[in-house]
Amino acid sequence: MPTTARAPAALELQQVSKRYGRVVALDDVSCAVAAGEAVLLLGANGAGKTTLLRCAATLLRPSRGTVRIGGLDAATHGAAARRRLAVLGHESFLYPDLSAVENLTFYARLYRLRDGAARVATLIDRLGLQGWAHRPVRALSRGLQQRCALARVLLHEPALLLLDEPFTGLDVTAREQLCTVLGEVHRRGAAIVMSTHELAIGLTLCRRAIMLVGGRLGWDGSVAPGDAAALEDRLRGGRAQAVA
Amino acid sequence: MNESAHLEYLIAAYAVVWLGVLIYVTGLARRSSALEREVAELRELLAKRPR
Amino acid sequence: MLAILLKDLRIELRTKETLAALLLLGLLILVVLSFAFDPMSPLREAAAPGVLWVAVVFAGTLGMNRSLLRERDNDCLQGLLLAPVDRGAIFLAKALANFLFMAAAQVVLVPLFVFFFNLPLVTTVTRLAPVVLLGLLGFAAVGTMFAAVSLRTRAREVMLPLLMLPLAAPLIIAGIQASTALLAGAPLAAVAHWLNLLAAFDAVFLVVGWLAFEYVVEE
Amino acid sequence: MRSPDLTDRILPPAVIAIMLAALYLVFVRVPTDAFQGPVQRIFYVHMAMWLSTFTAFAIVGVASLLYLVKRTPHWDHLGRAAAELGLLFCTLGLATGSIWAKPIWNTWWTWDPRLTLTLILWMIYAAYLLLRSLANEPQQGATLAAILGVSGVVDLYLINRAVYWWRSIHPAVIVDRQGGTGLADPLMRATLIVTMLAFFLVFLWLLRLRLRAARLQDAVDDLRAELA
Repeated sequence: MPTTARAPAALELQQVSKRYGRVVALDDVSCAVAAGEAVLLLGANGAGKTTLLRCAATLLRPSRGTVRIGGLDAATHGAAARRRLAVLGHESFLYPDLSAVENLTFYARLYRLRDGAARVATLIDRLGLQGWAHRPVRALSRGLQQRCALARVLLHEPALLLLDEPFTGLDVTAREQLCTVLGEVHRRGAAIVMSTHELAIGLTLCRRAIMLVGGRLGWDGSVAPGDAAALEDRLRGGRAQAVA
Repeated sequence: MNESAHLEYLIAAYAVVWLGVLIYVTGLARRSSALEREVAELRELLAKRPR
Repeated sequence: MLAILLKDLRIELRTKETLAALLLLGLLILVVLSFAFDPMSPLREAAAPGVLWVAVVFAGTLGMNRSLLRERDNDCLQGLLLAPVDRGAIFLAKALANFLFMAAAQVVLVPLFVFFFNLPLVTTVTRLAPVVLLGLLGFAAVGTMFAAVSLRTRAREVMLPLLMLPLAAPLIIAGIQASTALLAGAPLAAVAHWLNLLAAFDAVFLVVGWLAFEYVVEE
Repeated sequence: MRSPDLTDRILPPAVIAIMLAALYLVFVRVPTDAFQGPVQRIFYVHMAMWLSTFTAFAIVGVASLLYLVKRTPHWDHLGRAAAELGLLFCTLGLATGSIWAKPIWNTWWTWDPRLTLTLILWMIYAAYLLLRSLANEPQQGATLAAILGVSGVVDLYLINRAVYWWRSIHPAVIVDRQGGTGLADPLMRATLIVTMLAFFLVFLWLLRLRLRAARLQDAVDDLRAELA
């Protein structure tokens, strides 16, 4: 996957390995996600999906190999690389004692956004959080907290969105809303790397899938919305063969 | 300066030092030999069960 | 970096957890230590600075554990680590926040100390202020770093004092010695060497914290 | 490292030879101190413990720094082994110090600056080893211990200053840092040097044994992982 001449790859992993003592979480993984591309990250539990996402988010330092975000090497330009990416995981990263607005204003200041207040306001409206904006996050439901977390992720308009099982624990309406918002962000040019077990929803967004098998790159190819079943049995089988 | 009383202290001091070193060395030696035995056993197991 | 500090202050003003903990613990230790001295004996006067510093040190140690807990729920620490800020700045913000909380607690504790040991209020406060503040800064620096370290061990509460207090020995010795001299009326110049030691301790552990925090938080 | 078998061959006999010489000098040849009588001979072994303790803690500091930078297991092993031995010699140093203080000043513990410094260091390195055992994962424990190792060495000078200013009274006979060894007789000085060298070699020898044990432990873990 050569980096397109126009813009550096949103995310590029070169021979990335990660060892915890003797346990090898990632083994010599190389792949690239072009600017604006949406990729589905597949693999059984413990295959290294979360480790890969955390290395991409500069939260984890790879034992070997380099991680580049928008052309910036994460090891040397960590701070600048982090300005370009955002992570949405199970946890919301929001302070329970602060309200949604206070949390978002804090993150706007942390990312040193000049028009912070305006962005917070538009995101609150866009995600329908007006009613709960001033109540402490502690008091909000899981679905609402996830929406606030989504607002936090979109605040600094990242070029790369890293999503680790974003749909778990959400009800149907929350899932649909998350899916539509991700679709909008993707259409506006943000690259997405999403690890999820809900293949059906994932395939509506992503045209390409990468499968990790035991920490190694098992398979990397394009996928169409109808391939959910085929991907399902590949996951169980874990064999690397071409899809349709 | 009552000479005799102090000799026990002198002996005690050197005894403490030697005891300390001795205890540590025996502990270390026992641990090392146990590890060596374990390495030998594991190697044997590995050899018997070729991949 | 300022954003993190302001955020901590805002949360603290709302919940007042750490401040309450520091105050009550300080008061408790002051009272318990007072039992150690027969109220009538002259020894009580001589031990006054020691009692104050022991209260400051132990209340600070127990309060310090609280400061990083705030980042644990909802995994907010990762939120900070994802910010386009280098990890040393997060350490400095947390250390300054801890310093301010402990200083705020002293605003109440020192008058109480004066009340228990019936010392002249104004002169004691003005004399002790520089020493206590310098001491608290160093304490916040070494405390914040090792609170982060002890968070990653199984026995968190026990680990922090064990890691921090031996290293803080020079701070405690300098603090008590300088306070004793100052309370006995010595001019500031007479304790200059103790103050320099405190300042050096602050500088050393603010720098070590800045550099080492990256390794403390990494997986 | 140097060729292992050569050192392994010459080190043990050398240690035994020098140790015998030291014992011979201490118990037979060296003149008895005029004021303290024979008990003054504890001084030689006490100082020997002091040297090994400080070398050990310096090694811990350097090994910790290198481990943080390089992340190779070797520096982690060295740091741990040096800390363990540092603690051992530190304990023996404190013991001999107090055994010596009893007949001279009739108290088991004196807040002599050097003894206080040794006590504080003892606590730091006890915490170092405890930290390693209580960390959530061994690899994390190594990093956290390395940070304490570096902080300990960096803090050393500050503790030293604080303790010396705090306890500025200083018994003449014990070695004061600035001056010479405070020993008049050249034979006494020679005995001191030989004893210190003897115990220093014991320290190095134990360090090598401890490192070998650490490598063996790694080998066992590797084999076990392979078998799993």
